[in-house]
Parts: sequence; structure tokens; C-alpha cells
Amino acid sequence: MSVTVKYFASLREHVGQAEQQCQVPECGCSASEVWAQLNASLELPSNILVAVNQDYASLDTRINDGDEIAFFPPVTGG
Amino acid sequence: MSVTVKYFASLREHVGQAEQQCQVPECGCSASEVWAQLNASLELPSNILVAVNQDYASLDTRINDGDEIAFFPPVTGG
Amino acid sequence: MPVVLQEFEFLPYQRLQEYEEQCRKPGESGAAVTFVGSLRDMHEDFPVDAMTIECYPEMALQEIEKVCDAATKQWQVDDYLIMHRYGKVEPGDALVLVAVWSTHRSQAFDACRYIIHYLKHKAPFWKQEHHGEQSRWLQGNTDDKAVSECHG
Amino acid sequence: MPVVLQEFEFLPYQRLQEYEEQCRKPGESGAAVTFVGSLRDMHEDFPVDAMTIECYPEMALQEIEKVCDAATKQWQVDDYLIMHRYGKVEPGDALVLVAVWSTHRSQAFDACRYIIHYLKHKAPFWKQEHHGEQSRWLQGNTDDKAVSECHG
Repeated sequence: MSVTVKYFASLREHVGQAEQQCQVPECGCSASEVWAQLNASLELPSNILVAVNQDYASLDTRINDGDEIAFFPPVTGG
Repeated sequence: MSVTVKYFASLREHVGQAEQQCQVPECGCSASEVWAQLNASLELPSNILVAVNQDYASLDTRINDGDEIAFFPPVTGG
Repeated sequence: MPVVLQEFEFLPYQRLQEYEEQCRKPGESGAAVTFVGSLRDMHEDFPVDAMTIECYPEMALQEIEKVCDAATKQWQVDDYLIMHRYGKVEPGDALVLVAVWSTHRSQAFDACRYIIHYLKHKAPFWKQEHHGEQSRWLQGNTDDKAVSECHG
Repeated sequence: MPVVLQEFEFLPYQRLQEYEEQCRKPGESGAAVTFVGSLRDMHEDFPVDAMTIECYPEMALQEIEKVCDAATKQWQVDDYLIMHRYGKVEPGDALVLVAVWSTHRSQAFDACRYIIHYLKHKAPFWKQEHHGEQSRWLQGNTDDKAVSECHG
């Protein structure tokens, strides 16, 4: 299946890119499995936040074809 | 002694005037005694507020020569 | 830290814009909280055409300054601007503006809320609502309960 | 009930003045509470020359609207206007504006404070402070504790 992955702020700098379009083999894998597949050499930061289709999600959230997955550090708006 | 007495809002209408310059015979009389002397026919309203020289005071506050005494109903600003 | 009593209409956000441009140092305060109270055209199902605000000006200024002093002792306040209208006002007109600048958001909220609360309870202003030929003095504070008497 | 993300400078009080003139019915709301957050030129003894605000725009809009929906369910809110800056900002620039109109003062205060609190904790914005050649991402929220790392 095909997914879009986005990275923001310090995590974007850490990963070295803002957005990836990519193929994930199995349907129903989790957000953390998507991370592991794309960033095998980078450990998942402990305070990371995940959004799936612009909604807060967890690392265990199951990903479907066409989903937009975002990884980012704690927010500091306002 | 000579004092200035002011009335505001509904109390001003009730008394029928905004300000009186007047002579009070004895020094050291209280604010309520000043009221009684000036408004003998009008009972002191129960929720009345008193200020002496632009500071909240009580009906028992002693009045001195030259003081400005104000009587008014509860405030409703803002 | 101005406190202004004003008989003429004022546009609170225009005044704030001017005040920030003329009197505030850009970058000093991270937070500003503002309260604007305006005259509604309806009060407890009583339509309001206009209002007269009476005040005891010398005492009102002093009482507002006392309230602001108490707020600045309790919270970190960089600056404040207080305006209060008196005289004849129309629905939609601003009656009161309380603006507080602080380094911290929570301090600005607390101080602003404190000032407007005590201003309403301590500053000698009285409101008389008008509707057609009728007028009534508001008794007690609007956020408490307004018990009122009508007279033609 | 607009929520606006904006890359260019905005003058919060000018916008409020315009918004009231164009979009608010005079006499409808008795109370308006406004929070404006601005960039300070100093943060924990670290001088700030500028800041970059990064955002995830589609999600930020949705999250702010969710927070506002929650506020309007809890309090009586006539209207609100939310603006959030992103991109490069200078000290003194407004970062965020939260304005709430209500019939009642306490409702306006509570709703405004709720919205800015949850906006800060939920809306996907990230701040990077700049000073000379140095930059640092702020971590966690400014009214919580900012733990930060510097990199040249």
C-alpha cells in the first residue's frame, strides 16, 4: 500500500526530510512499523507524537492505503 | 464646621439634589448624623454606601471640618 | 499605566492599537489580555435603547487605581490600560476596557479578571437603562443579579 | 467564527476593530475577552532576534476548530476569532490572537483561557528561536517548562 509520511520541526531535521511518498508492503501495519521501515537506522524518539490523516493517533494505530502519517515532537504553539 | 455632601444616582433623585454645602454644628459627628440633620424627613436607605473624601467609609465615620461626604446606592460599573 | 474616564465614545481596539504603537516597547510583554464590556441592546428581556452612566469621577479614578495597585502586587504586570465611559451611551458602545500586559499568560488573565471584577464592585458608577419613555437604575452588579425598579 | 493561519504580520487590535465593524452585530455581546501572544525579545535570559514558527497547516486548523467547538459546548460563546502566525517572526510581532465574544464576562474569560491553553497543547506548531548564528527548537510549552537544546 502507498502512504505519505511527514516529519516536522526538530524531527524533520533529524530525519533529514520533510515528506516521503512510499510503499509499505503489508496492509494493517502500525505507525511505528512504518517508522521502522523508513528509518531503520534511527531510533524512534521517546516523546514523539503521531498523527494519521491529521488526527492525533498512537504508534499502534493501524495504517491503511492512502493514509497520511505525521511524526513530530511535542507542540509549542500559541 | 462646614462640609460638602454629595448624592448620586437613584439616591440623588430621591433626595432631590446632587450636592449641598452646609454647616454642621458639632465637630466629630458621624456620617449618619450628617444625613439625619440634612434629610430629617427621609429615612436612610438600608443599602446606602458612604464615602468620606473619596474613600469608602461607614455611617459611623467621624466627620471633620471641610470633609466631602458622599451617599450613594450600590455601584454598578463596568 | 493610564486610567481614563471618558464621556465620549471610544473604539477600544483602535485605542489599544494606538497605545501599543505609542507607549509599549515591542518585545517586552509576551502576553496581553483584554476585557471589553459593551452595552447590549437587550437586558433580561428588557430592550435597551440607551444608557446613562453616572459617576463620581475623583473617587472612581482613585478606586480603579487602588484595584490596579492590588493586582500589580499580586501578579507580574508590565502595564495596564483602563478606560471607562460615562454619560449617555448607545447599544454596541464600549463601556469599559481593561487591558493587562504581562510576561506570562496566566498572570495577564488573572490580573485582568481581578481588575474588572473589583472595578465593577468598587468603582462608583451607576447605570440607568432607557427604553422609550421608561428608565430604570440597575441595582447591584450585572454578573450578580440585577434587581431593578421602573419609573416612567 | 473564523480561524486564520497567516504567514504575514498582523496587527491584532486592528484586525479586531475591522472584525467588529464588519462581522459583529453591535449590541449583541456584552463581553469580549482577548488574548494576544507576542514574541518577546528575551526568553530565559536568551536574547531572541527572531523566531521561525513551523506548522502542519491542515491539522492545525482542525485542531484549533476542535478546541473552539469544545469551548462553545462548555460556555455560552456568541463568536470567536482565532489567528495564528507562522513563518519568520520578529520580536514584538503578534504570534496568536484568541478573541471570544459572549453575553457574560465570566463565560468569555473561561472560554478564551480554555482555547489558548488547548491551542498551545494540541495545535501542531513548533517554535525555533534565533539569536545570531544560533537556533534552538523550543521543547514543550512556554508556560510549562521550556527545555531546549542549542545547535549552531
